[in-house]
Amino acid sequence: MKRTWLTFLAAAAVATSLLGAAVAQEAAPVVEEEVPREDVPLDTVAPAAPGALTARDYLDSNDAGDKIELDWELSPDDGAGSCDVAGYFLWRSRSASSPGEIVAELPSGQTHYVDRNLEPGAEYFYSITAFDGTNESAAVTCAPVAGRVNLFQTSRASILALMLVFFGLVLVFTKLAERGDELFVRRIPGLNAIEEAVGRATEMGRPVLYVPGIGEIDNIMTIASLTILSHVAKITARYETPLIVPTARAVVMSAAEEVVKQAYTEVGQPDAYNPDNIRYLSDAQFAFAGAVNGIMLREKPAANLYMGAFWAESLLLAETGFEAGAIQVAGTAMVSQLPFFVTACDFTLMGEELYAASAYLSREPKLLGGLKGSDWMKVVTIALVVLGAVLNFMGFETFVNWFRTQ
Amino acid sequence: MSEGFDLRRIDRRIIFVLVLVAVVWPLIAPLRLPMDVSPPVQNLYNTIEEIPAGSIVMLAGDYSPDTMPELQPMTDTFLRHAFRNDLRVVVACLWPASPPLVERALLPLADEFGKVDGVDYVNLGYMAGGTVTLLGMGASIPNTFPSDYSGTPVREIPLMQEVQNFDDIAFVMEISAGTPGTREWVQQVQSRFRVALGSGTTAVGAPNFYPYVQSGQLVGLLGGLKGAAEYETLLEYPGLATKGMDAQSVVHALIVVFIILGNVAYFAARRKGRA
Amino acid sequence: MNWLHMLFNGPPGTPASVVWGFWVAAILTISIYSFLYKDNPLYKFAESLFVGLGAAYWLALLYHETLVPKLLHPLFPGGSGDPVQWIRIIPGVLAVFMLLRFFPKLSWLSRWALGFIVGMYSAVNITGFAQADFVAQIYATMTTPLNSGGALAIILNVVAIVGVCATLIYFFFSKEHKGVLGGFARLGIWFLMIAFGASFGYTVMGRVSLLIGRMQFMLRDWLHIIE
Amino acid sequence: MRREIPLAITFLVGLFMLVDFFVPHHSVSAAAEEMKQWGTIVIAASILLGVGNLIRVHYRKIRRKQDGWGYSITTLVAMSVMLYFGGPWGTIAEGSAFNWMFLNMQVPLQSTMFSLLAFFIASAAYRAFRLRSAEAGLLLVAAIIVMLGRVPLGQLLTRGLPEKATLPWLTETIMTYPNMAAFRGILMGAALGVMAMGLRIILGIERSYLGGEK
Repeated sequence: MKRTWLTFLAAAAVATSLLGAAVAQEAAPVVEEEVPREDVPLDTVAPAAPGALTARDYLDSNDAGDKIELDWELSPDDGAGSCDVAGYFLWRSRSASSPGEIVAELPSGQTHYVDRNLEPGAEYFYSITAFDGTNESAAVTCAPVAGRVNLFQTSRASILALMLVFFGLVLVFTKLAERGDELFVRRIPGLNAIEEAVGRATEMGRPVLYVPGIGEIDNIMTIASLTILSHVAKITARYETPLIVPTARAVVMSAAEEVVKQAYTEVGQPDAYNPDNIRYLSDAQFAFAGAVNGIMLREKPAANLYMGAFWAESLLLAETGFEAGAIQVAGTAMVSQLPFFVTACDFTLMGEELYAASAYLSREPKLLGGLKGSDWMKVVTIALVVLGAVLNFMGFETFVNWFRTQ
Repeated sequence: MSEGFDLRRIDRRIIFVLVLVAVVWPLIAPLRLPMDVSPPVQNLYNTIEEIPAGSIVMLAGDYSPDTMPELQPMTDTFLRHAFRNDLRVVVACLWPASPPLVERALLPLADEFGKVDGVDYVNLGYMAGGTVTLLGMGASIPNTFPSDYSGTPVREIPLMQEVQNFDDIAFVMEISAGTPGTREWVQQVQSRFRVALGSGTTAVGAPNFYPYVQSGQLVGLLGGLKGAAEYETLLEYPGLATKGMDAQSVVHALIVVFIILGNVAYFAARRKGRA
Repeated sequence: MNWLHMLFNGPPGTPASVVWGFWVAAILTISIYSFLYKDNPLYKFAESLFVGLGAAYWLALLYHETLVPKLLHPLFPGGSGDPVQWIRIIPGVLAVFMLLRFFPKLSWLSRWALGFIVGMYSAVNITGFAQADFVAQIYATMTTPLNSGGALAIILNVVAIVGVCATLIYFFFSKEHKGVLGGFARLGIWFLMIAFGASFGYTVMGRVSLLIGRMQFMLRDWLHIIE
Repeated sequence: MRREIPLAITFLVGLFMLVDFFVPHHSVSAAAEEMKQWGTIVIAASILLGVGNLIRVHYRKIRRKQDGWGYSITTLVAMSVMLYFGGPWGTIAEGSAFNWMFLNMQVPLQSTMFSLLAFFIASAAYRAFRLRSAEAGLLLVAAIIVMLGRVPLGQLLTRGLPEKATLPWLTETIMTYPNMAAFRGILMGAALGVMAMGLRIILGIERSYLGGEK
């Protein structure tokens, strides 16, 4: 099943690159028509017509073919001659026989315009006139032109290629993990810190406090946190140390109940499970923080573990825990809260370490696959960055420019 | 823990009172400290200065009342800048609380500069959907926002006749307090539709966006109240942000002192405990 | 006397509703600050008020700004002369499905709507992150200028490139952090710490600014003590 | 079938949106545009769902007379009053009663709530932010430089020094180089995480969002 997918993705990669290369040829500019210049003397008459008009497909092989780029030469009376050009009218038509409608009024001195939102691939006839406020010059026309309809955004080829490489890595590693291969993930130091903290709480005969953040149940940090909670619950169950889990979301509370109950059952201590210790406190951020702080002061846990999605309440929790003298271990991918955890806790799992810890503990194939895939993609990234920087320094820009997406 | 008088045991309410004094005192008796301008703010200002008069720019309001003190001065100053340079402004919001907040800045400034609703500016209001809304705007702004904040259909608004999608927008100023915000605008609009994008964010978000500044994905960045104050300085129109800078300075100094004192007390106590 | 008059009537020409508004806002502000002394019923009252107002506000905005122009008007244009956009029946049905979550027997239908949104968001996120946060960052790092701008600028730019790589190595989990790899990981953590320090400083700045904003309101709009 | 159809919808919509990113052809973009408009509608419904849930939670709390049920009454009454002014029959424009409630009640409540953090951060600065390791030390030093360098005070403190020794210059340098580099690393790592998650969702490997029951 997965192999079919990989083949499909690889084939898609090859096909799209070929297609992209084929479509990416630039449209040739349309040859302009010479229009005889009429020298017109004074202000009762129209200004001289502008010079040659060129129309071509907008030089971007990535658009839908709905843009035409137009260039013209200034009328001899624009900024010189009788100096009376107020601007230009650009006309557009679907047939050669009529001038069609004015699509733009352009100020004097301008020689360039991109006409947009056209029907992709349709043929258009353009003409331009100069006007002085009352009189309009003769029209200058050019050959019909059509936008080129593109099938692939060539500037996004590098994105597609790197995406497919990465997806391939993720799927291969997921497959390997499903097959039961040993995929090495280094042990995250934070896990040792968690175990030490729980150990110390046991020695002191005081409870362990585990806060799974205030994220909803669909937040991936909350999900990672529940995996770690299961690990912690197994240790506390073995040591028969009370485990208090305050939650800010009703759904997270029921999930935490399940997780802890199952962990206690797995290590053969189902009777030690105390449902009263899994608590729903409040949905409101500060009310929740206040209530957790209350638990810290009253029940004096010796180890405080904060794992999951935290916002501004991180500070309140870590401060009170520090004051109470508990060992504190935190883990979150909320970057703006990490500084507070780092300075107020004994150990902090930062960013991806939280997910890595949960993959390490659960050995779930989809998590491991993602983790290993990301890992090797990082190696690819570093190699590309170093190579690109060196080549760029030496002046070889072709390679680097392939990664330019706009 | 040691017995007797302990520096670490002071009631936090004493700290609260000190903070309050540090904020209120410079507000009542301003110190008028000097103001420098950082490069990301200067770049933003220069970019807007170079936009030809008459162009259409967009103000994306993605914030709510909680971050108003930081972001409202940015909204104010950007609108003043745009109106001063005769730019026409389209306002679009992904956060429900933004339209009335932007409106509060928009209406007095429009009066001051004699700008007409629907001709020189339009407030398209709020649209649910976040990132998906941004993509919808990339295809068609009028289809994504079929009516403005007050319910007028876009086809009856003269300014909107010139706006189809981001090709018609010379510059987007994103005032951002979180998600959806600057990151989503960079990902879905700047990257995909190549619009010049500037961002005014809360201080909490600002450090995250420096990679976008270095890469040029953002032409400039206003970070927090200081960023707003610098922008006000460049526009020579000091407002609430500039007036808040003295208090900001004093409180920062106070917090630095707290960190140092706290650590000194901590290590002194630890040394005593070890001996 | 003059000040007292201002306090209850505002500066000359201020409508009464505005002055009353300031008073309500000031009282609510003080209620929230009472939490600093300790948690109390006044704070809890203000907090529950906030939750209710927030929900009502969101509902009203969703209705007026999204559902009317995007769904109700296209389907029931009434006398406006616009044609009926029959195709909007599809999202209309999905929206109804979404709300069926409230009815246990039919809640499985809400998964159709959920599947639609989740699929759309996932794809949009994949391409958005891949382009702006991945490939564009690779490109920007590669093109960091290394041969212009003077010695200091070049050194700092090299530092930046090394920093990006070291941070990526710190978050590499497939090998033990030993030897050269360990050295780079160590370097990575220094970069992370400096960045978190910057983030710390900025966060402090942001929180303080919010307090300044409230105090500006209290002292200026309500009490008329400052300009 | 109750799971297969949603998974199929996710797969098809996701794939189509991916194609839309790479293929500029108008036949794709026209359909994709309408689908994005549908997206905003369905998302609006999902927010409606969230607000509905909130009402249900408070209603239950009141019915069961749980702790603090009086506050739930406040919540529901406040909501009803505001909806009375701003519902389908009301108006939300500048100058309306709805707008007055927003500006004078919701705005001060929300902004004051978060300004409490200034006090908490000061207290934590004194009581909990410790140089517990070399890393935490580096963090705090960088924090102090940025805190001083980002306000006018920093400029005053190092006035007269050469430009490259002033706090504002040092701050901007920290922000632009080491800070930028670390955040770029985090950004790329996070991007990979999001992409892997998106792939799993579109392929139906990750289906926890559909909920547990069959």
